[in-house]
Amino acid sequence: MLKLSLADAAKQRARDAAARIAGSFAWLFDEYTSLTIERTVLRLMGIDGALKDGKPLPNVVVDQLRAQQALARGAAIPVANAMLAKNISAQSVADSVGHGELDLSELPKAAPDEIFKILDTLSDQMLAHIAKQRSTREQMFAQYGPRRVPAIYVIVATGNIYEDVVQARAAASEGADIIAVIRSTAQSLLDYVPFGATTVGFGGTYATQENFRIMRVALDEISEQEQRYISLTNYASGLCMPEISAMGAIERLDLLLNDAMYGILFRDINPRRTLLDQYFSRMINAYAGIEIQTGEDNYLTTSDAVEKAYTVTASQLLNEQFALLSGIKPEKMGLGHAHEIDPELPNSFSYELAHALLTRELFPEAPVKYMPPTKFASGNIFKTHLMDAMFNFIGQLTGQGVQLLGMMTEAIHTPHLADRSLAIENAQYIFKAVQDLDASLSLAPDSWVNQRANQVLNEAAEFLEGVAAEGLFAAMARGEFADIKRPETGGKGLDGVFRKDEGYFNPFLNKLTKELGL
Amino acid sequence: MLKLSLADAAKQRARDAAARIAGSFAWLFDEYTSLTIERTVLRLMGIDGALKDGKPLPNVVVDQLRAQQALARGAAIPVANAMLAKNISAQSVADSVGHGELDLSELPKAAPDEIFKILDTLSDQMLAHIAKQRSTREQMFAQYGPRRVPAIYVIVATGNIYEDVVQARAAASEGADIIAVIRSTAQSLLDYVPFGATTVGFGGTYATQENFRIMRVALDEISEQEQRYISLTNYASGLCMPEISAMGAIERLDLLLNDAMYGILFRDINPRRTLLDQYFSRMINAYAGIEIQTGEDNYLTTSDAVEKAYTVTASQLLNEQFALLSGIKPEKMGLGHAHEIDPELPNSFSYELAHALLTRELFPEAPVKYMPPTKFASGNIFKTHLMDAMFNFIGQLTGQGVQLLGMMTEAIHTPHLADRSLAIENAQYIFKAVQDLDASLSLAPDSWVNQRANQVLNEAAEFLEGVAAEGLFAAMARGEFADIKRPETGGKGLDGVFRKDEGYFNPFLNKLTKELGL
Amino acid sequence: MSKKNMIRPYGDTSGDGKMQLSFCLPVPPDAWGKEAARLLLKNIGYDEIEICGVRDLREGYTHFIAYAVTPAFVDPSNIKVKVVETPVMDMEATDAYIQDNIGREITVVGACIESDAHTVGIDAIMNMKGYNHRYGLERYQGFNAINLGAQVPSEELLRRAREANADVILVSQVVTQKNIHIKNLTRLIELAEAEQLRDKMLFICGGPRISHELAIELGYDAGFGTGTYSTDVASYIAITLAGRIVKG
Amino acid sequence: MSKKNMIRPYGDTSGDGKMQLSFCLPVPPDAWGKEAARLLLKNIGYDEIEICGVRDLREGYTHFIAYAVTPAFVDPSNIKVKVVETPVMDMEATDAYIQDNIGREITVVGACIESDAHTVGIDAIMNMKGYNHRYGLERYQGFNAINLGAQVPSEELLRRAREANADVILVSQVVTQKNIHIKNLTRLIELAEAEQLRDKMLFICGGPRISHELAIELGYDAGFGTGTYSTDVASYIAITLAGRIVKG
Ligand code: B12
Ligand code: B12
Ligand SMILES: Cc1ncc(COP(=O)(O)O)c(C=O)c1O
Ligand SMILES: Cc1ncc(COP(=O)(O)O)c(C=O)c1O
Repeated sequence: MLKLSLADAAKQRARDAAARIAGSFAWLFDEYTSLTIERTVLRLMGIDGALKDGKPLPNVVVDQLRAQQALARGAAIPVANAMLAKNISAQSVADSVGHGELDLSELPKAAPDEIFKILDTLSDQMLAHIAKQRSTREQMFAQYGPRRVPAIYVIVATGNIYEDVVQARAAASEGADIIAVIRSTAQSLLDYVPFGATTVGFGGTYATQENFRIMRVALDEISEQEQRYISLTNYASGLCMPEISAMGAIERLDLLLNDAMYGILFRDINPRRTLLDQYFSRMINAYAGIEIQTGEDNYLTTSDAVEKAYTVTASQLLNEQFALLSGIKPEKMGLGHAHEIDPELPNSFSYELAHALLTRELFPEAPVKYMPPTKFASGNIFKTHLMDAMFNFIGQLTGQGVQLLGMMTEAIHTPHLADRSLAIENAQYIFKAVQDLDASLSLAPDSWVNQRANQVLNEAAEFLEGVAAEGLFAAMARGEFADIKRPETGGKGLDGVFRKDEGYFNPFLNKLTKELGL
Repeated sequence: MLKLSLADAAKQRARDAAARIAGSFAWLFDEYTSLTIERTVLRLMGIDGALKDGKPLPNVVVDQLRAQQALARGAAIPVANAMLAKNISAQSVADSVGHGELDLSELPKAAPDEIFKILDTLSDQMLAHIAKQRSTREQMFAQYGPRRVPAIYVIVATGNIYEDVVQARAAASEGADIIAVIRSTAQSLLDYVPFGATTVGFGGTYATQENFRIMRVALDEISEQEQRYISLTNYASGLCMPEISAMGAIERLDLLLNDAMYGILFRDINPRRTLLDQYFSRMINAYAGIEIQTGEDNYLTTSDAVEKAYTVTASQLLNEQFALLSGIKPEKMGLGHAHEIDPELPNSFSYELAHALLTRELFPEAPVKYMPPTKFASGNIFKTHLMDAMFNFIGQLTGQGVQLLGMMTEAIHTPHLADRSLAIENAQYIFKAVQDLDASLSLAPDSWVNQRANQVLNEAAEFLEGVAAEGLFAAMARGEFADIKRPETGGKGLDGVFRKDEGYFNPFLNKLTKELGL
Repeated sequence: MSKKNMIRPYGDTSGDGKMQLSFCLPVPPDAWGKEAARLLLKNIGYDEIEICGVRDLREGYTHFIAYAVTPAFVDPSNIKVKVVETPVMDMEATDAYIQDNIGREITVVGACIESDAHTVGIDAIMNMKGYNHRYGLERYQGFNAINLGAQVPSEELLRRAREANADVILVSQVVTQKNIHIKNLTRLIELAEAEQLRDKMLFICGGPRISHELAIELGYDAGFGTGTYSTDVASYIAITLAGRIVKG
Repeated sequence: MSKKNMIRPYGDTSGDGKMQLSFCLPVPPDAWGKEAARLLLKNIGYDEIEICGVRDLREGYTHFIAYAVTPAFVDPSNIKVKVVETPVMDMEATDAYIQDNIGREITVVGACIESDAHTVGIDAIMNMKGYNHRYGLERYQGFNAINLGAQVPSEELLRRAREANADVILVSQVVTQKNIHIKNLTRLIELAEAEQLRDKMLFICGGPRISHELAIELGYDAGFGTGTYSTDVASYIAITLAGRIVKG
C-alpha cells in the first residue's frame, strides 16, 4: 500500500495552530448574529415564499424588523409574538407583512412563556422533519449499499432546472453517485435566496428550495431505478450560508459546498460575516447529516499549485477545526484539494500523488473531495480528457472520498450531455483499470514523493503558526491567504452583522447546540 | 524502483528450452537456401530494377536459373560467370537477362578463382557501403544524442510515399523518434519486392527500395532540422525477409520488423521457408546495425491477452535465441509485447504492469518494443485515447525501449495527420507526468503484480519445455502456437526452399558468418 | 413544416444544435489560419462557430477543434432503416428450429477473402469457442461449418462451396481503405453469378463497416456489422432457409 | 473557379475533406438512431459518412462519433482578419518608447466587470508578477496601473476611471454563457458614451472568447484573447496613444 511517513511533530504543530486560530472566535459566535442567520430562523419556522418582485418573505420580515431596530433579539420572538397576537401560522405572519398588512412592532407583546412554547413546538417540528430526512438518507444507503470510493461526482449547469433534471438523470443512470447543481454566477453575492423553479441562470442554475425539491424527486426516482442512492449537492457559500443549509436540510440534500473562508477570499464577503454565518450553517449541516465540502481548490485555480500547495493543507486544517466547533464529525468533512499542476511540469503526476496522499493521511476519516484540472484545461479537448484521466488515476490510487469529475470541455462551456458522459466513462475505465493497484505498490523509503509531502506539511505548519500568532483577520488583511488582502471590516455584508442583545433568542441555535453536544 | 523478484530457476528453464529449440535447426540453416536468399545475393551484388510488367530483375535472374535447374550452387556464381564472360556489370547481366538477350546457362565457364575474385570484390564493396551506413547512423547518434527511452514510434500509412513523407516530417518535427512506413496489405505474400516509388497501397505503402530512399532523405533533413536523429523502419517479414533486410541495410533503415515465426503463424508461410529466410535476413541486420523488432503483439490481437500472456514470453525467448544464432546483439533485439487487455477487465493496468515488467527484466539489455491497444480500440475515439494514455503510462513507468504509439482512430482508419499528432501529444504529456515516478515506487513483497509475472514466466517455461521435447515444427503443426495449425510442409513458399549442392557459394553468407563471429 | 418534431443535436438546451468538430487544414496556426477554419465551418453552414483548439501540426498544417451550431435537422418520418428482421434465437432454439423446419444439417462455408487477413471477426461467428459467451456455428448441431480462414481468393471460396454443396457462404471484409471491401465483395458476387452459384446459396457478408443495407446494395442476402453474434447469423440463416424451402 | 487553390480539410490525402464530428441526438442507440445521425450529417452536406461511435447517454439520448467528408472549401482570397497590428515590444522598449513619445505616465484602470469574477486573466496583464515570465503593467515605469479586481459594476469602473483621469480602460470578460459577455461589454460602452467618456479613453477588452474583431464590432478600440501577454497590450497602448497625441 502506498503510505507516507509523515513527521508526527509537524502534524501536531499544524493541527494545534489551526485549533488555536479557530478557537479564537468565541466572541463572534457567541455575541453576534446576521441577517441571513435570522432569515434562516424564519425559514426553519416554516416561512417561505416571495413577493411578486421576487423578494423572499424571510427577507421582507427580517428587513421590517431591522428597519424598526427590532432585530437584536432575533427574528424568532417578534414573529412568534405575531402568531400569538393574530393566532395565525408563521407563514401567514410573513404573508401579511409581505402584503403590507402587518407591522410587527405594533402588536401587543405576548407572555414570554407562550412565545417560548410556540417556538419550542415549531422548532421541534422542523428538527423532527430534518431528522427524518436524515434517517431516510441513512435507510436508503443501508438498503442500496454505501457510495463507491471515490464517489463519482458530476455537475449539471444548464441554467434551467428542467434541463438539469434530464442531464442529472442521464448521469446518474450512467454511474454518477453525486449530482451537483452548479449555481448561477454571483448568486454568492445575493443577500437573499431566490424563490421557485428557475430556468434562466448563467454558468449554472439558481439555488432555490423549489429547485432543490425538483432535483431531489428526480434523483430519488433514479435511485430506485438504479438501486443506488444518488446524492444531491449544492452550494452553501456566500451571503446566505445558513439559509441554504436549512433549505438543504429540509429538502434532503446530502452534501453542501461549505467552506469557512471561501466567501472572504474568493467572493470578497466580509470576514466577520462569513465566519459567523458558517458557524450556524455548519451546525445545521451537522444535524442534518449533510457532508460538507470545502473549497481549497480555489487557492490553486488562482495561485501556483506547487508553490502554494501548503495553502491547501493549511486551509483544510482550519476548515477541520471550524467544522469541529460546529459539531461536524470527521466522516462528514469533505475537505478539498485539487489537481491543478501545470501539465508541462515534469513529474506532475508525482507531485499530485504526494499532495493527494498527504490529504488522505492527514484526514484519514474524511471523505476528501478531489477537484479536477481546470486551470490548465484548454480548448484542446483531447488533452484535457487525458489530464482528467491522470486525475482519476490518482483519485482511485489514493482512495479519495469524492472525485469531482473533470470534463474535457472545461475550458469551453459548462458541460454538454455528452461531455459529462465521456467524463463518467473516463472515470469508470480508469477506476477499474487501477482498482487494486495500490495494494501492490509501496513508497520507497526516502522517495521523492514522501519528501515532497513532508515539505508541504512543514510549510503549512509554519504558515499556520504565523497566522495563529498574528491572528486570522490580521493575516487576511495582509494578504497572507491566496495573495488577496481582505480587511476585517471590508467586503460585502458587514452591515448584516450585528450584536445580539440580552434578550436574543434563537430556538434552533439553542437546540442544535444541545443536540450536537457543543 | 519497480523491480520484480523473478524465480531464477524458471528463467533458466525457459531460456534453456528456447535455446534447445533454436539450436535444432542447424540442418536447415546449413543445407538449404531459398529463392529470396538468392535474390538477396543478387541485390547485394548490385542488381536492381524491374521489367516493364513490374517483375523485379533479381526475380527474373533467379527464375531463369531455377528454370534451368542451375540454382543449387546459388545465384552468385552464374551471375559472376556472366559478368566475366561478357565483361559487364552485374546490373547489365540482369538487364540483358531481363531483355531476353542473355541465357546464363549458355555461357562459357570462367575459371573458379576469377569468379571468386570478382565476387570477393563485389561483396567487399557492398559490405563496405553497408558498414558506412552503419557508421553514419552511429555518428549521427553520437552527434545528436541517443534516442529517448521509450522512443516515440509512429506509423505512416497513407499508401502514397509522397503523402507519407509529409506525415512523417510533421510527426518527426513534433517529437517522433522513429517513423514506420506500414506496408500495403498482403505484401508479405508477394514473392518479390515491388520496384520504384509507389503511390497506391491499401492500408499502407509498398516497401520498395526507392520508397526507403525517399523517406530516408526526408528524415535526414528533419534530423538535421531538429538536431535529433530520426530513425526509419519497415517490415522484413513475409516471403522476402532477407531482400528487405538487404534493402534496409543499403538505404540505412535503422530498425526492421523481423520475427522468426510471424510469417508462419500469421501469414501462413511455410515454416521451413520462414526460419531459413529469417536466419540470413538477421545476419544482414546484425551486420548493418539494424535493430530488429519482433511481432509478439500478434499473439494477443488474436488470442486473449491474459490467458495467452505466456505465449508472448515464449515467443520472445525463441526470437532471442534465433537472433543470437544470426549474430544479433541483445541491445539490438527489440523484442515485442503489447497492451491488449480488455479495458473492461478489473485491474487491467496491474496486469499490464506485471507483463511489461516481466519483459523488461527478462531482457534487460533489449530495447523492448511495446505495442499499443488495438483489439479493444473502438470507434469511440475518446475512450481509445485514454487506453493509449494508460499504455503510455506503463511504457514510461517500466522503461520500455520503443513505444509504438496508439492512435485514437485505431478502429476506424489508418492515421490521419491530426490523429498522429494527438498520439504524440498524449505520449509526451504522460511521459513527462510520470517521468521519474518509477524511482519513488517499489513493489510490495508478495504483491499481486509480482505473483502474476512469475505465473506467466512459469507458464512460458512449461510451454517451451513441451515444445523442446516435441520439436518446434511438430508443435506448430498441432496448433500449439496462437491456436493455429501450421504443418511443416504446408503454407506458402515451400517450393522456394531447396537444398544447396556442394558447389553452393554465397559470398555474403560466408563473409557475414566471419564478420559476425558465428 | 414545424421544426418542433424535428431531430436536432442537443448540447445542454433542447434543440440547441451543438456539435463538436475537429479537422486539419493546410494553413498556418495563426489568426489567418483560424479565420480559414471559421470560414470553412461557415461555408458548411454552421452558426455560432467557436474555434477553441488550434494545434500546430508542422509542415504547414494546423489542427482545429471547434464547437458550432448546425441549423440542420432530421425529419423522423424520413428515417428508413434496412435491418435484418428475423428474430434472434439462442443456440438450442436454432438447432431445434432447424430440426423441425429443415430436417438436415445446413452447410456453411466462410472466409476472409482476397487480401484480407482479419479472421477474428469471422472466427467469432464460426469457431467453436465463439465470442462473448455465444458459441460459434461449429458448435451447433444444425450446422456443418467450414471456415477457410484468411486471404482466400474468391475463386477458391466458390470452388470449396460448390464442392461442399454449401447452403450458405459467409464472407468477411475488414480492411476498407480506398473501398477495397466494396471491390472485393462485388467481384465475389459477379464470379458467383458467372458460375451460376448466386441463387443456389445464401450470400452473407460481415465486417465492421458492413451494414445490412450496404450488403443488399452489393447483391448479398444479408450483411452484419460490429457487435454481431453467432446467434444473429444462425437465426437469420435458419429462418431464411426454412422460408425458401417452404416456398421453393 | 478551380478547386486547386482552395483550402480543404486534410486527413491523409491532399484535399480529402475528412472531418471528425461528435454530437448528441434525442434518439435511441439503435439502427434507427444511427440512421438519424447519418441523415443529419447528410443534411448538413457531408459525404462518405462513417458513424463509428454510438454511445447510449440514457434518458432517450445517444452520442455519435463520426468521420465524414465535406465538399466545402475556403477561398484563401476571402480570408480577411482583423488583428491588432502594432508591433510588440518588451517592457524596457515600451517604457523607453513612452518616455520618448508620450513623456508622462499612462494611467490604466482595469476590472472584471459585472458578475464576472475571473481575475486571473486581467491579473496576468496588470499585476506586478505578470504571466509566463512577462511582468504585468504595474511593473512598467511608464504605466500607472489600477486594478479594481472582480465583479466591478460598470458604473463604478467608469467612476474610478474618471477620478483617476485614466487614459485607458481594460475590461475582462470570461463567462460567456448565453452571451453574457456581449451584454456586459455593450452596456459598458453605452454608459461610457452617455457619460461622454468614450472618446477620452482607449477602451480595451479581453478574455478567452474575445477577438480583436469582436471588440471592434462592440465599439472597443481593441480586443485580446487567449495567450495574450502584457507586452502585447502595453505596446498597443503606447503606440496607439502616441499616435493620437501626434494627431490630436
Ligand atoms: C486484430 C487486427 C489485426 C490482426 C488480425 C489478426 C487476425 N487473425 O484477424 C493483424 C495484426 C494480423 C492485422 C493486420 C493488419 N491490419 Co488490422 N486490425 C486489427 C484490429 C486491431 C482488430 C480487428 C478485430 O479483430 N476486431 C474484433 C472482431 C471481433 O470484430 P470485427 O472484425 O468487426 O468482427 C465482428 C463484426 O464485424 C462481424 N463480422 C465480421 N466479419 C464477419 C463476417 C460475417 C459473415 C458475419 C456474419 C459477421 C462478420 O462479426 C464480428 C463479431 O461481432 C483492427 C482495429 C480495430 N480495433 O478494429 C485493425 C484494422 C482492422 N487493421 C487494419 C489494417 C490496415 C491492417 C493491415 C493492412 C496493416 C498493414 N498494412 O500491415 C494488416 C494487414 C492485414 C490484412 N492483410 O488484412 C486497419 C483497417 C483500416 C481500414 N479501415 O481499412 C484497422 C482498422 C487498424 C487501423 N486503424 O489501421 N490487423
Ligand atoms: C480559474 C477559474 C475560476 C476561478 C476564478 C478565480 C479567479 N480569481 O479568477 C473560480 C473558481 C472562482 C471560478 C468560478 C466560476 N467559474 Co470559472 N473558470 C476558471 C478556469 C478554470 C480558468 C480561467 C483562467 O484563470 N484562465 C487563465 C487565464 C490566464 O486566461 P484568460 O482568463 O483567458 O486570460 C487571458 C486572455 O483571455 C487575456 N485576457 C483576459 N482578460 C483580459 C482583459 C484584458 C483587458 C486583456 C487585454 C486581456 C485579457 O489575457 C489573459 C492572459 O493571456 C476556467 C476554465 C478554463 N480552463 O479556462 C473556468 C471557467 C471560465 N469558469 C466558468 C464558470 C461558469 C464559472 C462559474 C460561473 C461557475 C459557477 N457557476 O460557480 C464561477 C463563477 C465566477 C464568476 N462569477 O465569474 C466557465 C465559463 C463558461 C462560459 N464560457 O461561460 C469556465 C470556462 C469553466 C466551465 N467550463 O464551466 N472560475
Ligand atoms: C466553497 C465554494 N462555494 C461556492 C462556489 C461556487 O461559486 P459561487 O460563490 O459563485 O456560488 C465554489 C466554487 O468554486 C466553492 O468552491
Ligand atoms: C513481425 C511483423 N511483420 C509484418 C507485419 C505487417 O504485416 P504484413 O505481414 O502484412 O506486412 C506485422 C504486423 O503486425 C508484424 O508484426
